[in-house]
Amino acid sequence: MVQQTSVNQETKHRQLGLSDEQAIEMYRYMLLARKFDERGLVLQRAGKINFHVSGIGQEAAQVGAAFALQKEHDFFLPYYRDYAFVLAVGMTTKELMLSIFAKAEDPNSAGRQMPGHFSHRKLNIVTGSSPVTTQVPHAVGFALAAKMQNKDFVAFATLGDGSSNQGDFHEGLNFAGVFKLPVIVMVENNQYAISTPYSRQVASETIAQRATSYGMPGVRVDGNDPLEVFRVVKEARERAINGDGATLVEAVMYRLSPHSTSDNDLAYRTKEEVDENWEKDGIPKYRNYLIEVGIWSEEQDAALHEEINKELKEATEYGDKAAYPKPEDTLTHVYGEE
Amino acid sequence: MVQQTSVNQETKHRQLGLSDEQAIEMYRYMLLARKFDERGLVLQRAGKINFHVSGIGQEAAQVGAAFALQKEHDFFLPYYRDYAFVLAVGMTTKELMLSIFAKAEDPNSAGRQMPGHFSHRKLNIVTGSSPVTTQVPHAVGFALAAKMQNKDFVAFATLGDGSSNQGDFHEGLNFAGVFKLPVIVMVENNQYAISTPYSRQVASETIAQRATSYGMPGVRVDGNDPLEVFRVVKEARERAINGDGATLVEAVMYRLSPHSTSDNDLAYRTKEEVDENWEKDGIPKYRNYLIEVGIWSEEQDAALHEEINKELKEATEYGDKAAYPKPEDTLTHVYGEE
Amino acid sequence: MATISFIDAIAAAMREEMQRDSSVFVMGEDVGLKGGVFTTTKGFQAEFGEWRAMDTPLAESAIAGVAIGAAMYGMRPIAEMQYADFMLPATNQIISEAAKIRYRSNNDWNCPIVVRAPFGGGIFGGLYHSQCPESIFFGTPGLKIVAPSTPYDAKGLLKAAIRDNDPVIYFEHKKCYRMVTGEVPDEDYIVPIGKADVKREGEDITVITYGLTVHFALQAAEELAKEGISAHILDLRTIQPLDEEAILEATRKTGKVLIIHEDNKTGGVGGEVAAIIAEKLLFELDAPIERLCGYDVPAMPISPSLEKFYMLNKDKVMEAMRKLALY
Amino acid sequence: MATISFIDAIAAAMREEMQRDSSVFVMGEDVGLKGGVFTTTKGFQAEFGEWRAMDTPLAESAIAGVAIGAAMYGMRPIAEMQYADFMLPATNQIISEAAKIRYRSNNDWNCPIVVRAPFGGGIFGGLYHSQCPESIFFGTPGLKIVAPSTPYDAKGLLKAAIRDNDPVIYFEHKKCYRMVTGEVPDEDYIVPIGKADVKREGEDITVITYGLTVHFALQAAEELAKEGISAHILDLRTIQPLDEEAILEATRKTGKVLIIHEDNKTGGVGGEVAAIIAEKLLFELDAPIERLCGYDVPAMPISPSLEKFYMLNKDKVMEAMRKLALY
Ligand SMILES: Cc1ncc(C[n+]2csc(CCOP(=O)(O)OP(=O)(O)O)c2C)c(N)n1
Ligand SMILES: Cc1ncc(C[n+]2csc(CCOP(=O)(O)OP(=O)(O)O)c2C)c(N)n1
Ligand SMILES: [Mg+2]
Ligand SMILES: [Mg+2]
Repeated sequence: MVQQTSVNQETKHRQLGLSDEQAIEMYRYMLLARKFDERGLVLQRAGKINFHVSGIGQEAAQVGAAFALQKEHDFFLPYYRDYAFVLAVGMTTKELMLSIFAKAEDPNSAGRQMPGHFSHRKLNIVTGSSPVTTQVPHAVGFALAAKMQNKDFVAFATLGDGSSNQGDFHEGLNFAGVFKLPVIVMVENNQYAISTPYSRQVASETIAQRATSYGMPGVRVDGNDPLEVFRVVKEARERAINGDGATLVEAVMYRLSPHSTSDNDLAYRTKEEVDENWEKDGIPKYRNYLIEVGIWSEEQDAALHEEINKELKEATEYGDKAAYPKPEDTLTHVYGEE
Repeated sequence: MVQQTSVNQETKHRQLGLSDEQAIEMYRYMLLARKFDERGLVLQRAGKINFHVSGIGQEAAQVGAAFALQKEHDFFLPYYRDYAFVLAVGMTTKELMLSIFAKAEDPNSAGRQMPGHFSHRKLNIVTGSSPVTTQVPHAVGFALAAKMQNKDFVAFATLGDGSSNQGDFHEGLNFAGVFKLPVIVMVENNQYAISTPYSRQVASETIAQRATSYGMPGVRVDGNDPLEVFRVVKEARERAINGDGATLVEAVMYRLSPHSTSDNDLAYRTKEEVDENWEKDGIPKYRNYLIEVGIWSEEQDAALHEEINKELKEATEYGDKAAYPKPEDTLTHVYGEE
Repeated sequence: MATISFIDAIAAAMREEMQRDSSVFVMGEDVGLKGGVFTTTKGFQAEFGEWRAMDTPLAESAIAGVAIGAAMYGMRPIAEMQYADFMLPATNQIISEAAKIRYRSNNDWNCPIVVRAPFGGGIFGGLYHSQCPESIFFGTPGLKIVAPSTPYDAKGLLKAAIRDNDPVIYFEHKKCYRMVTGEVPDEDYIVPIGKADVKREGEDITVITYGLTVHFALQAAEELAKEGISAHILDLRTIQPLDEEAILEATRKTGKVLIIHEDNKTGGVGGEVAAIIAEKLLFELDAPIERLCGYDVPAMPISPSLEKFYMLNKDKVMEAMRKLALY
Repeated sequence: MATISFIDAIAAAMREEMQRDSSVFVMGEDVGLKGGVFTTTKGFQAEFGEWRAMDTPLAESAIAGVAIGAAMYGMRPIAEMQYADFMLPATNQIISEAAKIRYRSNNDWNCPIVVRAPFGGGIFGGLYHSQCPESIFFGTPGLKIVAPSTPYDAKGLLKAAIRDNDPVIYFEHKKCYRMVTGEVPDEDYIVPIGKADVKREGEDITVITYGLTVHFALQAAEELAKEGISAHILDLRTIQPLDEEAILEATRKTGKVLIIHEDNKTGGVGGEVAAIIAEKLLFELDAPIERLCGYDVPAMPISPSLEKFYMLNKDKVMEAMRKLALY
């Protein structure tokens, strides 16, 4: 026991300033998001929902980043795969189920938007759209507000590798670079944009190196390692808060699932390639880490799976039973009430 | 004399493969453009034309680049300061005067567009617009056509430093980089975008380094040295023709004149700064070079000034006297004739 | 004559034009290896190679802008926008460039591109996979805009668009892709751009529409015929330039006009059609010019209850037609 | 009451709002150190500092997008587009984002930005410094669009736009900047968005217009009065949402309507206005609904002979008004 503790002293998460509880919490969110997505895919196949886009394979990076930021204080502009991220900053599985069932109670859009278009003002989750990369200038705008009002929050936006080719990526990051604004942009490089592999999509060897165009650091990190992503984003946040400006983070992982439930990925990539990448999946790796450092056990893991299944079952039932918006609500909130 | 010749053997322009005649021709175009712009400014002050945007200070880079390309073979997508460039690839002062007087005979647009919006199909000068940077994807499109049709031309586009912040710069160059297309994009970095200095405009230390985002070489060159720009663009053209893809060139100079005849530049920069930069003007420097290497003399220079004055006087008179478009011509060429 | 689906008609038009003319090629996101997210270009890479069925980076302004450059050189690019909603990043290239290239160069240069844009809702696409953005581009002279409703028109208009020497925006309704089938000649043909088509002859009321709603109008007319109401249905097919002659003739036919489109009402094509009639045939009208269009909300929501409320359908159309007939 | 120019009214509105509310700021190309290419924000940096009169990089999509982000946080950005022609790179941010933020979040977020866009021709600006791009944005619910014609309206509408909780596009006609002067109260006031204004009472014909052409109509009405023709002139002031009540009331007043705008005819705001009248008041009309607008060409050319031919003016307006009166 004494020995046990002394081992913990040197564990990586402790060195990074994460308590054992936090380290376990991170795992919980990663697993919760994974199970949520699996449930979403099942619901779609079962015809209970029309469509699902999952973040399977990207949970580690998303949770690592979320834990490096300040909930309900920083502003978050996630993209459609960020289920693990929004869970980690406070969205509930019940709220997400309401969203994928497109029900009136859904806090993201009251059933107006596709699932994955996150929004939750109380949680500082900023409403997003489908056209990719538009959130990058928005995040820069939040950061500009922080600078103008001397607030100590940062804005954090994510996007995909393909999306880094949009003009808004360039225009937004240059703006942030010129004014040294407190914004962190994390590209979740899952190596595909639907069917188009990185090599046919992005002309630069890495996305991180694009930071040289904007006078800011660009950091490439293993997106399957939540602790590494945590470290990198935490450092970026400190730079931002200290007035040293923006950071571009590239978290590298692999899109383990097809692009969406409408996509057949074997039309453009091999099963072998996908299987190889399952070997690198961050979730079992991180679970093993927790066990190795002695703060987690198979028993606890089984219990957690139980608990998550129960939570998701309840959330699913709630979302399924919840009421649809009233048809006439189509007409509300085009403009604010005078 | 023999000695003289042997000296010439080692002159820089010869080393670069430029004959003495070509070296002198380059000077002629630089001077012709400078005198054209000066004439344009006078005409505007005299109320003969409404507006003029000059390329004063950028002639060296423009002419150096033009001589590295193949007239009537490569495709050119210049921007509004490129008077020296379009003259060097075949536009005449008469045609340019027709343009600044907005006359029917103007080959650029028959008096439809502002001066500086160059177009001349016979000369492979591609019609340009005012919204900056849209020509970059167009140039990439010409280069794509070359690749698809196995043609040995390159597409060459120019733009300003501020314009390199537009999304089209990023999207166009990434496209060229992914497909290794034969295009050369030259940014004429005159250190200002109207009133905004480079430091408040572009977050990267240099524009050349933005090439790293596109997997292509980025070359920074002294834009006041026509021979250096010639060398750099010539190498870029060889790379393009050999299938090695695109190059981003940054030619660094200074915008010696106000942004346009509507601009008072002393509202945002000092006379001292402007005067200092006149010291670096490429035209007298290059004339001295020609004299030093013994292929040019004060007498020849005086004669050339004479000749140019005469040419411009005639061109001005022609442009001034030429007919305006017929009012009803406003309605023609919205669509092609069936 | 073979009976094929709307989407197959689009694919066939592209394939035949690419076989006929080596300067024709298609470019866009996922159009190559995957064959398009709607599989419209499935098999094209195998037949025409990587370059002529080209997967582009995710950058619509570049897709349009590169296509424009290639077109000015002499190629015939078909630039696919994955969804019409995602054309917006390319607006500057389409409106400032493509539309103005011939005019600004006084006919020295031209820009024969086709921009294919899958548009329209009713597919649980939500705000950004359902829009009808034609009103953004409508009213930009220099552009031609078509929106077919049948496989015959889809194939003929796409061939005409590819052969046209000016930029053409080709709006293809996603809901028509597999829902609508029809006969298409085996031999080569085109449907001329700028010509509307009477899809049904009638005496009592005139319906002017385009795209998916043509089918709702035809279905409604079928049923109304049983009630003794005879509807004359004009399918605009081309929304720019509008076929003014056909609009006026269809109006004269009955003196009662209902204009229908899925795009929201305010600022839509229907306003222009009504204005043309109010300017040219005011005194031949026996009823106010009615418009049945999408609601004036930013875009249609995804929740089934909301989408159903937003979308037009046979019943809503029939009700509006009956109301006008009884006026 | 002081008599000031149109451009000074715009500057005064911004200055007073920036003094009143520290969350209001102006950003755009050359608006800071230089004070704007039209000197609209001259002196603002001295008074409000570099951040609140902010020179931005040359990137309109970022100008709009960053403003949107700041507005969602709670700031009140005024994003200046140097010329309305150069709004087009920002179309996606304005239409896909600003217009839809409140709706898509079910009222959880909102986007109180003002996009100022100097528009219109007659200044030898050529194709890209003369356009009236309102038809591109008109018909996007979620956006409000205003286009004042007098210093009073310019100041009052800009203040209303800055205080509005939704995105407002503010079109300011460049030709009005110094040509138009008028009285403006010394005390604070606003002109409500969505309310048109009768600029002249009359009996024989109704003219409905906005922007620069309001002045041509007023000048023409002055002269026509001598011929015994009495014109009723409605200045829309807000083009989205349209003041339908005022349009119908002005129509009832005379039964003869002429709609005038500088933007090209097809797809313009005038079509919608005509359609509203044709739907709501058809049988109160004594003449076809006429429109006098810019020609359907991509944009107005710069050569004096061409620009003069394209631009409306008092005489062209008077002729159209007389023709309608004599109908
Ligand atoms: C502007 C725009 N164009 C096209 C699309 C359609 N689309 C949705 S996701 C996607 C691929 C995105 O790839 P990437 O940025 O790598 O993100 P990933 O899906 O791989 O996480 C595309 C093309 C879109 N949403 N927005
Ligand atoms: C999209 C767009 N926005 C704004 C303008 C107005 N404008 C014309 S030139 C210019 C500055 C361009 O600076 P830079 O790219 O450095 O070229 P330079 O004029 O210095 O040669 C601006 C803002 C424009 N032409 N296009
Ligand atoms: Mg990806
Ligand atoms: Mg510059």
